[in-house]
Amino acid sequence: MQLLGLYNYWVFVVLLMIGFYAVIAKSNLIKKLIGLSIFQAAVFLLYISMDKVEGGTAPIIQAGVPDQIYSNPLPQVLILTAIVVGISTMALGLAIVVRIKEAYGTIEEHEAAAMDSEA
Amino acid sequence: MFITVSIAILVTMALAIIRALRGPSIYDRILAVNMFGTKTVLLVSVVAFLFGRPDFLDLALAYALINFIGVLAVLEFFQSRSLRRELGAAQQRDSL
Amino acid sequence: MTILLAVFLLTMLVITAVAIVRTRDLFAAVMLLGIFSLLMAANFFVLDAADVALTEAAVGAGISTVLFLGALALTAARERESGDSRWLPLVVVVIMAATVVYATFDKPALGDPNAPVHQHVAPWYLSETPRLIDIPNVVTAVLGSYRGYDTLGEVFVVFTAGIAVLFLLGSGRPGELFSRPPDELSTGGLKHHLIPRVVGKLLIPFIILFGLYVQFHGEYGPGGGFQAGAIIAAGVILYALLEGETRALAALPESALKVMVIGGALLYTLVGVVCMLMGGNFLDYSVLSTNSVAGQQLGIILIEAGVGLAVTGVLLSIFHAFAARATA
Amino acid sequence: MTGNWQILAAVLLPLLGAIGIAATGTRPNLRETVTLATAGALTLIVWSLLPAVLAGGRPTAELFRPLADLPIAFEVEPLGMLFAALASLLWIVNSVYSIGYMRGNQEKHQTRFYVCFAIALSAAMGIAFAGNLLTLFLFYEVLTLSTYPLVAHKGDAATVRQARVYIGILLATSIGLLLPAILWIYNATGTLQFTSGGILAGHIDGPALGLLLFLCVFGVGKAAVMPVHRWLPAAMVAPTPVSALLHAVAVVKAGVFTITKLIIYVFGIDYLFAEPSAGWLIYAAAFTVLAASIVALRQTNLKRLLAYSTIGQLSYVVLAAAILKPLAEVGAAVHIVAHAFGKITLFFAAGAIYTACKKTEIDQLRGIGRRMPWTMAAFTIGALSMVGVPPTAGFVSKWFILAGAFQSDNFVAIFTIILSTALNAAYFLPIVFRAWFREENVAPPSNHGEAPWPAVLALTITAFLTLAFFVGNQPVLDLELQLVRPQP
Amino acid sequence: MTLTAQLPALQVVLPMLTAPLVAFLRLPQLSWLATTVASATAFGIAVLLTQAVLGTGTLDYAMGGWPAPYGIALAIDEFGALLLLIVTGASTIALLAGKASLDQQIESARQPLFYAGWLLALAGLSGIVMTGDAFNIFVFMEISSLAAYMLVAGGPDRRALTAVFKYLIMGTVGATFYLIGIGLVYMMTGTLNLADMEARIAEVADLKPILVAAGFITIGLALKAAVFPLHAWLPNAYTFAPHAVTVFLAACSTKVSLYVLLRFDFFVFQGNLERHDVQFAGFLLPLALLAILVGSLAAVFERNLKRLLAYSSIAQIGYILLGASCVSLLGLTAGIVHMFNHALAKGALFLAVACIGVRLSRLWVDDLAGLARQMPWTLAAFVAGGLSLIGIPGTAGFISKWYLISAALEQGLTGVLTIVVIVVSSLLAVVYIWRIVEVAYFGSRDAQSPPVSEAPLSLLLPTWFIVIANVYFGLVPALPVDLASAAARSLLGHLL
Repeated sequence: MQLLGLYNYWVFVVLLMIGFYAVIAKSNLIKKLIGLSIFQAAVFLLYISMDKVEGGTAPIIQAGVPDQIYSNPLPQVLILTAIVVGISTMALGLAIVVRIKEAYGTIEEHEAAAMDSEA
Repeated sequence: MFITVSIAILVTMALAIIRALRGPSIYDRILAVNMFGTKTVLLVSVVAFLFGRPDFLDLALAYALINFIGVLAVLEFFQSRSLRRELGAAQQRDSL
Repeated sequence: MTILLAVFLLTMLVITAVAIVRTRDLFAAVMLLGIFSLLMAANFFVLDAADVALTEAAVGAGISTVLFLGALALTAARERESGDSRWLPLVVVVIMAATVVYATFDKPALGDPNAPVHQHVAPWYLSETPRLIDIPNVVTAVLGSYRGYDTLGEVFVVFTAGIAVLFLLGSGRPGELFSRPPDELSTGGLKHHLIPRVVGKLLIPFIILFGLYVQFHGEYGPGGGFQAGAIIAAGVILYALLEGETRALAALPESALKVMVIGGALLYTLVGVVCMLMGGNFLDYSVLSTNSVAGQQLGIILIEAGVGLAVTGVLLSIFHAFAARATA
Repeated sequence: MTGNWQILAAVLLPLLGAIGIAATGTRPNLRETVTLATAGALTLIVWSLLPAVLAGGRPTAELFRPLADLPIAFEVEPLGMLFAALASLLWIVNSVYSIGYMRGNQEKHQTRFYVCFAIALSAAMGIAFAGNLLTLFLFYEVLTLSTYPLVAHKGDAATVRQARVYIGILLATSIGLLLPAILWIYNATGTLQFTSGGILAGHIDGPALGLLLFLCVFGVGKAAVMPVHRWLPAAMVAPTPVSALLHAVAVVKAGVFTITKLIIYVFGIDYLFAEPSAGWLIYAAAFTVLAASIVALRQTNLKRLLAYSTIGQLSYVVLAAAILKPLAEVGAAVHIVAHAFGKITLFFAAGAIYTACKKTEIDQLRGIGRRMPWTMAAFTIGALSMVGVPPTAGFVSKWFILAGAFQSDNFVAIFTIILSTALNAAYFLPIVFRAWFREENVAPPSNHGEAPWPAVLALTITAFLTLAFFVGNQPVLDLELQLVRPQP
Repeated sequence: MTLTAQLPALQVVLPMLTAPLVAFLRLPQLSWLATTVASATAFGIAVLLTQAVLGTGTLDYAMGGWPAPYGIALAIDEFGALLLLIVTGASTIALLAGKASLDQQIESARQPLFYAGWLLALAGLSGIVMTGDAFNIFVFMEISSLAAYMLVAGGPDRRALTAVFKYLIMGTVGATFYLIGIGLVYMMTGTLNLADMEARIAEVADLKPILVAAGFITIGLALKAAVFPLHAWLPNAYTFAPHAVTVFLAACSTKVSLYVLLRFDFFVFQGNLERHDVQFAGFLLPLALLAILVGSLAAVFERNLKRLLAYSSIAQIGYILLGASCVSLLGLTAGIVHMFNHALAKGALFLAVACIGVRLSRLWVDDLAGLARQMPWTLAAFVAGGLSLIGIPGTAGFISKWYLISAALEQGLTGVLTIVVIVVSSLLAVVYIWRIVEVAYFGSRDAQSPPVSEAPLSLLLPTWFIVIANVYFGLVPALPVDLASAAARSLLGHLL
């Protein structure tokens, strides 16, 4: 059970690494951004895994159930904010990719770099 | 009972994912995504009952709506892309 | 049961993520990313994070997919074959993974009620909220009041992104936010497809209504300004998909979007400033009313409204900026 | 800004002058008037400090206090007084000469030239009056930077290359060696204040002291102790007035002045004398004296010959300081003056020749004495002073240095002085002989006479000073004997 | 509540409040004016806050009136005050000077959005500096980063886009690393307030997650601060950004990340992790030395003026880290003072570049040939800034180098190595600055190229203001030195 209890963290690590690999290894700019969003999603998982209490329920207080255990609300608040930050970054990143495509005619990083070194 | 249902849903979700991963045609994928969305809605509803918080059916509703919009967006993307291709081809013909 | 669900969902998450990275078809990758988000959201739900699950679904599966598709339409749908570097990144990734796994061995297991996170700060929120603010959804209380300054920051992150996207993709003409697409494309949409059109248009009022419900029910159930903003924005986006850009912009024109963005951001900030003028600290809603609990509730409703307005406005502006950008 | 107003005025006045010069740049006559007026006023102010210092006073002033215990502050002591008095006086003469030279050669960028000159003088005043090592270092760098445009004046590729050598060596040595040395001293002693008897005693000793001395001597690149002398011949691409004032007076003298000051006020003569690891300095100086003289022997270009002669003469000062005996220190101070008068005369003469007939090579000088008698007479006096023949200034200083060397029975020094005197004679006297007693071998481009009158006037004055110093050196001696006399 | 007590909140809220109003203005001129006024007011608030901090010590402010571990608290100490002065000052000067340059480089219709982004960057950076909450730092870091990406992307060259994409990727990875680190610390302590964290880590028995968290936070922030070898995003981002943006960002953005880095390593981890100071120094000292050498060398061989200065910035970040990695009072003082002084020196240099950029379209070193005759004031300002960068006495740069070398002297044998590196890099700085000076003053201008006139007065005045500040703070450095030594003292609280 102990090992299974840490499964969340390991998945977090694996997702983090898959995302990070895509960010640093891929040449396609959109693919990099996709990797980045997986990378960020992994962190969301890390936080949300913390909030769970065995036998608890979502932290919305139920009237008339005095002994209810509630999960931790704070990581949820943080991740709400982080999700918003993530989508904002993504939108800006995509806008830049669109502009790069218009300016260079490609969205492959190495091709754009090659065009600049010629110029 | 809820547990049996949710396990059945999980199995269908797995099947949907396999179809989405393997393709082969783009329509297979779109259909798989749509189906996966539907299954998620079901899962959420069942789990809400399982946890004894039926008021979370709100979420299921939201998922269903979002899923619908997502699929329509994909379709629109396809249509405008083929439209654009046709336009491009037409322009090429004109210029010839 | 929770563990079983979690293990299954997490395993599927990993499989999906690998598939996303491996496929060279960007279009397929974006669709798989949608599945990834839904899986993630379901997982959040299983882990008792209802608010986050709602947000992840609305943002990850909804808005994010739409934006990626918009960008793909303007760029390319396939990844080129070459150009990736393989070995060095792999080594970096493996070293990092080893480091993080090293850290996990001392972590408290999932759901452990004795974990430090459940001992400090959070119990205070759970026990004091009924007395201090008296709304059932503690997440909303923390978001709106205890950490209201973070949420203000969050609104401004979205706002910044909106400004930045408009700066990069906007029309560049004075007084006009979006570029106008050529006629052949703008009349498009799914106008000529009867079934989606009829069904979709029927749904739109319900989507908006549901968004308003999420907005104002945020104190009692999962939801709040951000989720509502995303859902309402999705509703308007649906209209744009069905009827085309031009008509969507006619229905909810630029000026309205501007009012929403400015109004939302200002509403939030000004609530804070009014608190200052009334003798409290910034965002100290207790002073808004003679009764401090009522003041808190009023403050949270107001700032949630601000969040909802601003998020709807910004997300729609971003969507239009992508959708309306002419592709020559 | 507090303290003695004359000190502050001496440092700031040339800067004001520079602004004035820049403002009047479009009207040459007015501009030159400003230069001369500034130089005159500066001399008056500096010399007005003299009585107080002669009476044993030590006026002080403070400009800023950037670091808690390290102010930018000034203190006038005999050595600095001498240097300042000399530099300010010669600035007037040099300005007169510059007017003749710059106009005679129709040089470009004359305003920049005069502005930089004035800034350099301000820096020289700062060096002279510096009350601590940090202040000295600050003005030392200002001097380096402000003279770069003067050296690179011509602006063609070759000149810029040479000027790069000039600034490169000076900045590199000062930042690379002198600055760490200063930090070391500060770290060891907690002060950088110039103090009679030195500040290092009891803080740094043994081989470390020798190393520190090494950092200081070679860090002060302006003193041109070999092997950091390369900048001096390189700087000869500058117009002659620059070479004259800066490379016979201000820059190089700032170098040897700094070394002397470091030895007297930071290391302490007696402390250094007792430390065997510091003994290498005298050999380095002796080597430089002899090597520079030998190199000078082989020069065919007049200004380059003068440059190497300067290197040798500078090391006399270092040598004298390194003897570490009271009389030798006085000799070092006196030699700063004596060499200044003599060498500036020589440079003026070289410049006058160039202005009159564009001759730069020694070989071309045959018979020139007959065309330019004033110039060559002055040149002869300067050359004799370099060799150390009475009745010139050079004799006085050599006398004191020799006396100091005998005081400590330092035979290396004695031998070096005697041998180098012979070498000096060997490279200067043939020129004088050729100029007066040989027939012209190359036809001059024009049937020229003397250079423009301001130039001739200037070199006459300095030649006169060279002679006058032989008899009228008492005030200088009075001043400098205070260095070795215990403070009242 | 008096107005003074509310100042900490106003510092951030004011630019935030102005941003939406500016964003959709019709008149570019008006948006510039509003932005500048807001920025200048923010600077005024920063001055008042500094006075208050000097008078009464650390200022605390409870956001929403909630007490510290439950709500978000602002905490401004001497270190923060110094950074606030740098951030708001740099923004104001860059705006005042940048008008002419920005009018050239940004289409007028896009200017209102641009200025709104500028205000958000300002708000974000000051928000990071003031907050005492770990997650709040993340939120404001993202505001400032997103705004900074946008500002950089405004550059006229298409390479600005690829540069900003790299900046975005590396910046987001850095921020996410930071978020992971915070998550791990939160997991072990249950709190997000920095002061509270410090107290509670002491009670944590098993420190492995904390150690890994410290690593993630340090690396994440090092990425944001462009610490060698994580600096890859910086040169091109600075090179292709609009000139005024370069002035603003080069003066403060990386320093704010370093500030957070120092606060974490010294406040939160130092007292709790065994031998953390040794590990910190052992990890950062080599990086700092390499940064100094590699940055300076790259600058020596670089031919693009702005990229040359950008590489020099990488070396200067090394100096700041070098001071910090001494883990001594003198060393930290040196590092912190250098934050201030480098902002002054680089500010002056990039302002001079902006002056040149108004008149020349290409900014390669060779293009400056003979420019000193046409633009004497600009080039004189450049020389003065360069001298400060080199560290000539009498300029601000000297003060920090002095403290840095004094700090190194305390370190014994490694100190000697450090001094050698500092001296060598100062000489390299002489080389790369001098190369430009020489070309500008003694090169001759291409006969075909059109005549160039001196930069407009609106640009020259702020430039010279900063040049004079360089000299002033070189001669009377009491303010930054006092703030820095007080900051160093509180950072070292546990080790003194």
